[in-house]
Amino acid sequence: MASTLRFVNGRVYDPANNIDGEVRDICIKNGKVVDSLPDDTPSIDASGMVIMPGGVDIHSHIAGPKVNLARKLQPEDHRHDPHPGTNFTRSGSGGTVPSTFATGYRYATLGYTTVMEAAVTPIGALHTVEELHDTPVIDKGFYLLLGNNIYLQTLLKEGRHDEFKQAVGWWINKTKAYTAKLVNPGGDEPWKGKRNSNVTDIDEKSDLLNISPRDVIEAFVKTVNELGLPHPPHIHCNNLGHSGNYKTTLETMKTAGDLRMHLAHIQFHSYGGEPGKNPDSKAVEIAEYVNTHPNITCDVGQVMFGKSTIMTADAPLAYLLRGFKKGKWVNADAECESGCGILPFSYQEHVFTHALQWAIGLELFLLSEDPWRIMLSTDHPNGGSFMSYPKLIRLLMDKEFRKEEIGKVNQKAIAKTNLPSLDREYTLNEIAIISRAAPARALNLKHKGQLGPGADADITIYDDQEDKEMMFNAPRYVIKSGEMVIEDHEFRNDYYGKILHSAPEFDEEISEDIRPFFEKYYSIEFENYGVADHYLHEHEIIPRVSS
Amino acid sequence: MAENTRIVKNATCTFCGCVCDDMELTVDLDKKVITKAKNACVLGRAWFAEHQIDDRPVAMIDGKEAPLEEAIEEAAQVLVNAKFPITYGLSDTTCEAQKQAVAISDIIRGTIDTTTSVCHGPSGLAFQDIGESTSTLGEVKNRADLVIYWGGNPAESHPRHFRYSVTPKGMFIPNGKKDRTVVMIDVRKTPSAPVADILIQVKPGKDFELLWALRALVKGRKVDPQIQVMTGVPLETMTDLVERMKNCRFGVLFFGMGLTMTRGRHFNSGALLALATDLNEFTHFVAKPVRGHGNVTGADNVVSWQTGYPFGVNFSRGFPRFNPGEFTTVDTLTRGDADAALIIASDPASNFPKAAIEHLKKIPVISLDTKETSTSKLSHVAFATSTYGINTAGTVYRMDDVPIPLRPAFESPYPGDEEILFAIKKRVHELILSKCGATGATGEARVASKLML
Amino acid sequence: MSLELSMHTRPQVPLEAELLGPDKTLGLDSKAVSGLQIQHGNEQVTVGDFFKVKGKGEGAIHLEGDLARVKLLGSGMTTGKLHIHGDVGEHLGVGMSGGEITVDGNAGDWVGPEMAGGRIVIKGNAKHLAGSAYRGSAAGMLGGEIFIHGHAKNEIGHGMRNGLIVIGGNAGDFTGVNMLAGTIVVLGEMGIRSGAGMKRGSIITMNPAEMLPTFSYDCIYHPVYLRLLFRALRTQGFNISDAKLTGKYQRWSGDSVELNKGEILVFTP
Amino acid sequence: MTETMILIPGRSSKQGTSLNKGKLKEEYIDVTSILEMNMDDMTRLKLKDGDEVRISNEIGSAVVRCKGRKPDDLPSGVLFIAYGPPSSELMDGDTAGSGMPLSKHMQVKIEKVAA
Repeated sequence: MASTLRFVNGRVYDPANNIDGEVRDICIKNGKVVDSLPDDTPSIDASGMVIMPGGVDIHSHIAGPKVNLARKLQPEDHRHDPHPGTNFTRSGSGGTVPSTFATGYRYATLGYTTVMEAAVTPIGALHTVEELHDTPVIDKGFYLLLGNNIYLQTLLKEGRHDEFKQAVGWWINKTKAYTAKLVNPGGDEPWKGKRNSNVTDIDEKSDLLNISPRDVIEAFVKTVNELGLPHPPHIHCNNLGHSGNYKTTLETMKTAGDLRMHLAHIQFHSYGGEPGKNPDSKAVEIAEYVNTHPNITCDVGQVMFGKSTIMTADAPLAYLLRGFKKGKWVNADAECESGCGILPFSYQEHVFTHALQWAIGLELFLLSEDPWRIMLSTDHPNGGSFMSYPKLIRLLMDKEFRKEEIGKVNQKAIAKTNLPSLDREYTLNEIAIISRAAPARALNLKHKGQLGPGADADITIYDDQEDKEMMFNAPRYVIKSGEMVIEDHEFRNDYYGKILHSAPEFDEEISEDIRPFFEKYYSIEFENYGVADHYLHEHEIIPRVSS
Repeated sequence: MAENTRIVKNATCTFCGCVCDDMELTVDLDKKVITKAKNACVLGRAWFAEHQIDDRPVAMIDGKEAPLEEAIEEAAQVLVNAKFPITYGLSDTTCEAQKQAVAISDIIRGTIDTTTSVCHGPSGLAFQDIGESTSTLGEVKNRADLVIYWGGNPAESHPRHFRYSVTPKGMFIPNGKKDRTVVMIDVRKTPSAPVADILIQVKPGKDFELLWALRALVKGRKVDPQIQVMTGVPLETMTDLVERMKNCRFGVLFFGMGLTMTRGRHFNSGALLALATDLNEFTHFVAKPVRGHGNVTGADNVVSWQTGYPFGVNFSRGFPRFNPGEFTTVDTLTRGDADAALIIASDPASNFPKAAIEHLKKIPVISLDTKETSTSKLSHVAFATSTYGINTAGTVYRMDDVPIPLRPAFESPYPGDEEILFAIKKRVHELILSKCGATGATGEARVASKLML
Repeated sequence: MSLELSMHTRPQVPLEAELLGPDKTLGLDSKAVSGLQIQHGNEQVTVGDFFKVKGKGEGAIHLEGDLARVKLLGSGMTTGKLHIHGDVGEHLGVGMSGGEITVDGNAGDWVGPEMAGGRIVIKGNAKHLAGSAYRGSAAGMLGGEIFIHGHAKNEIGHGMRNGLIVIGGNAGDFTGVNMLAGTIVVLGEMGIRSGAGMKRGSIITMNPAEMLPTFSYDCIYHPVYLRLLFRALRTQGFNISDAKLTGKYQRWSGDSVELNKGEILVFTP
Repeated sequence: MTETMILIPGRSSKQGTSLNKGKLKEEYIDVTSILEMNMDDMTRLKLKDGDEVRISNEIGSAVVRCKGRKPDDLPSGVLFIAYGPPSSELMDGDTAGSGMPLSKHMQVKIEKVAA
């Protein structure tokens, strides 16, 4: 194991430290970036190369019950994309939902070293942790689905706001989660209990609990900020995918006031038009709001053409999509906590809606003024596989290429957008922001997404190439926690990263309030619920942040 | 009460797929025996009472006692030298042990399959065709007002299954069983029948036809009254059932091996999954296979997340390939493809088709089991292991994919499956590396530390 | 001169030989063919380890010996002729798009799965899943012809999208299950549940068949195209009497749980 | 007298409990060799509880003891046995590309074994 490494003559992009393409040395010792190393330390020449912090994916679906169902569902998707093992790395299979080993190794081959799983039911947290352990190279964490939690909603209905806060703290601790995730808040109950219906308005009160999605969102924004979780509530708004949903998205953002809020895959929430009819683009309106509200961060959820897998806690949405082709479909209800829908999907250039979605994603990237608050994601594998990130980066960096690609898709859809008029090209520095520095900052991962002294030595080194897709597809070196995992494009080492989680303070008494509810309505024992400490192995608690 | 007694609360019974985790075990630590298992069913009580410490050698080679290290070396040599080694079993062990078994198969480029293939494997294939509308058992408890069992006999195979589905009071089922309609569909009147409000007896082997007719009725298509001659079920009974299914608030279809093991196999399961899917046009409807042995669901999950496929996975080419009928154990044995076998916590020699058992007798078999079995008796290398959930900690998955941690009751002098499989894995990896001439720090240094997985 | 391979060593475990096809050996001499890598269980071996190779790759290849353990022959074949003088193992001609494979003996499971064109002729029996989709895929055979002169077993043409499958003997259960289109002819008897889940396409049989409750009887008639089809099949060596050539057929349509645009034609003497 | 019937091997709780003692123990072997049969069928075949019968098909055969069940519980022509060595003897190894042998619903011939 190399405990020291030095790269010389590389061009460094480290936006968090205001380093924009300077040629400088990067020194690594015991897993961290250091100022300097003794002169006799051997060096690796990185001339003609670009050095960036390891990539950080703020929103991806890589582990847990729904991911595994999606894996099992699609042997046909794995079959044509095997992932062979080596003498020291495990084999696996690819496709849109790769096996755990393939997921870790493939993220690494793109230079990513930290990935957050974006939606986990509390009852499935243990399963998720088990899978994350088998996901090599990357550090990882997960967001906990709490937005349709019946116990928490009951507290809201009863106006017990302090208990609500303690209970959120309890759940995050109990499951070793990173932050709270809301998916279509209020939508589960009509789905499960009212013949597969859904909530359609942010102010629609539920029959059962007499609270609206807005009540839920407001409570979480406040509570998560008070608890000081490192990442604000991560929100998948109501009405995902529906025409006219941009109004819901704007209302959701307004609910935050000036508190922190992260909107997931905002592309899917930026549609104009009448419900039930063809959508048009409201990227301008959404980008405008984000631009002027520094408390809001978001990731795009770009759609990329080709095979994808829809997997979401938004069960009514998955069922709606299933209606188009009537192909295989999974629904999986988790008791008292969440719904879930899964189906294979494919985005096609000639289809109006798909082309529009693709264009809106690009518009959002290009219209956003602050790259620190709009992050690169495809909502893997919903909008497309994370393996398409290099192509997406080229679309952002290369307007000629973008123009060619725009020419290949449904022109009626393009006509509904401003995309052809947007000439902006992302710089390497901006790419370094949206794919590493910004997500690390939004996650309050102070040692990641940057290369200053003391930072985690998670580093990616690319050959500088004209074709940015080629460049980002195959880093020459990937270093994880100071270990050379990829050298000269080949795996040299296996490595298993750690689990990143929060441990907010809360009043233990709350568990005695939760217990009777649990014993009445859950099907496992209270003591056997959650993720016990010994399941964590390598892990790191991300400290509380003050709001 | 014996002097040295321990009470283990919230312990988990790993006998059947219900994986009930509300056991209260009374353990006599001197005698190393569980004297009482509160809350356990008849199967669970036997499971806890009978798993005492046997007096058997920890390892045997060709029927003779052997030191553990020697047996591990022999097992590793057999596996590394085989060209088509198969790994099978894994339902009665922890996920931790299952991970080791998949790793071994990956390293030796063998084939891994679990008891799923002869249990709900066909439902797994059906899942890959149709998908599945499903839920955790708690949601059934809280919401299901129509509960249908098809081709299964839970009263005998999963005696406490009804505590999730029939008897409990739930959030929207305040009066328990009174608020539910229970339907039992089977070829015979089983001991489960008394629980049912409606009993439908279908002619043996005609489940698919009945399911298909129900699907047609749900979709509003006409069905010839002659259907009664074919299935033994009158058309009026079917239309009545269809109306109940469409009009319930939350319906559930549980199904057993009366579908998967009979003519039609995966298409029977598929027809049922499709029926549940169809019903979602009208109301919320879910389906769930009533899975068998303790942690067979864990095996499905572990093999899926590590390879992408749930069972019947082959690594000959250095990556996973899936093909039931080709890489499943009954087939690799019946065809005579396998040239060595690693059998973990299962006993194919006592319940496989005769032709498969005959081949098993011809090849070197390595077995891990808590008891002496027909398989351990014909093994070249036989390891005696401790019992999961009773002696060994770890994780198991309930039939609805909910993971549950184990709380062992007392220590066993025998090692757990995970421990032995880990030792075999470590050794096969060393042997493979030396076989292909790989040297250098990277590979070998990692063997010990990071191939822990 | 064609390429001739005769097996000199019986494989102990399955041999996977997807490189053995007339197109992939085109232009190779016997030495080069002997050196091609194939998979014996988990080991890479060469063709020469198991076969004596004579001749040159000029578009035709003959294989001899007990090939029941040899899988994936003629994979992805695009052109030429592959003749197997004996039995053959699983996955024969997987995904082939052209050329012709002939097997004098019996074949294993998965004959011509997901094939798109060309022809496979089995003179003996085949097993399960001829012309089918692999698990999880919706579409099986996309085109081409599979002629099995003996019997075949379950799931013939599972998910078939186009093409022709003819079984001279009996078929197992679920013939044409989930088929999207295409034609399956069974000259012997069919098992049960034929056409389950079919959307379009035709299944033609010469013997009475048990129909699923989701198939409905339409009429009895003589479909003209059958005469053309059967004449062509006679030239392929299938024994079809004049009565069947010119006779009447019951038409059943289904599957009503799907599109209901498929048909099962049953010869009515 | 020989008849063709349908054999349905399955699980029983007695088999489940005895399995914990060990599959090589007498109790398990005993439980897995009792054939349940429709009483009317038994009368017709001149069988009484405990009589030995041979069940066989093209795969193999096994000798088991029969036990009557009420016609309501077990239809005529259907036999039930708990999984075990006798059912293995009759099981075909062909899985039809599924991995699953036909383990229930086997056509078998049944005949009384002369005492």
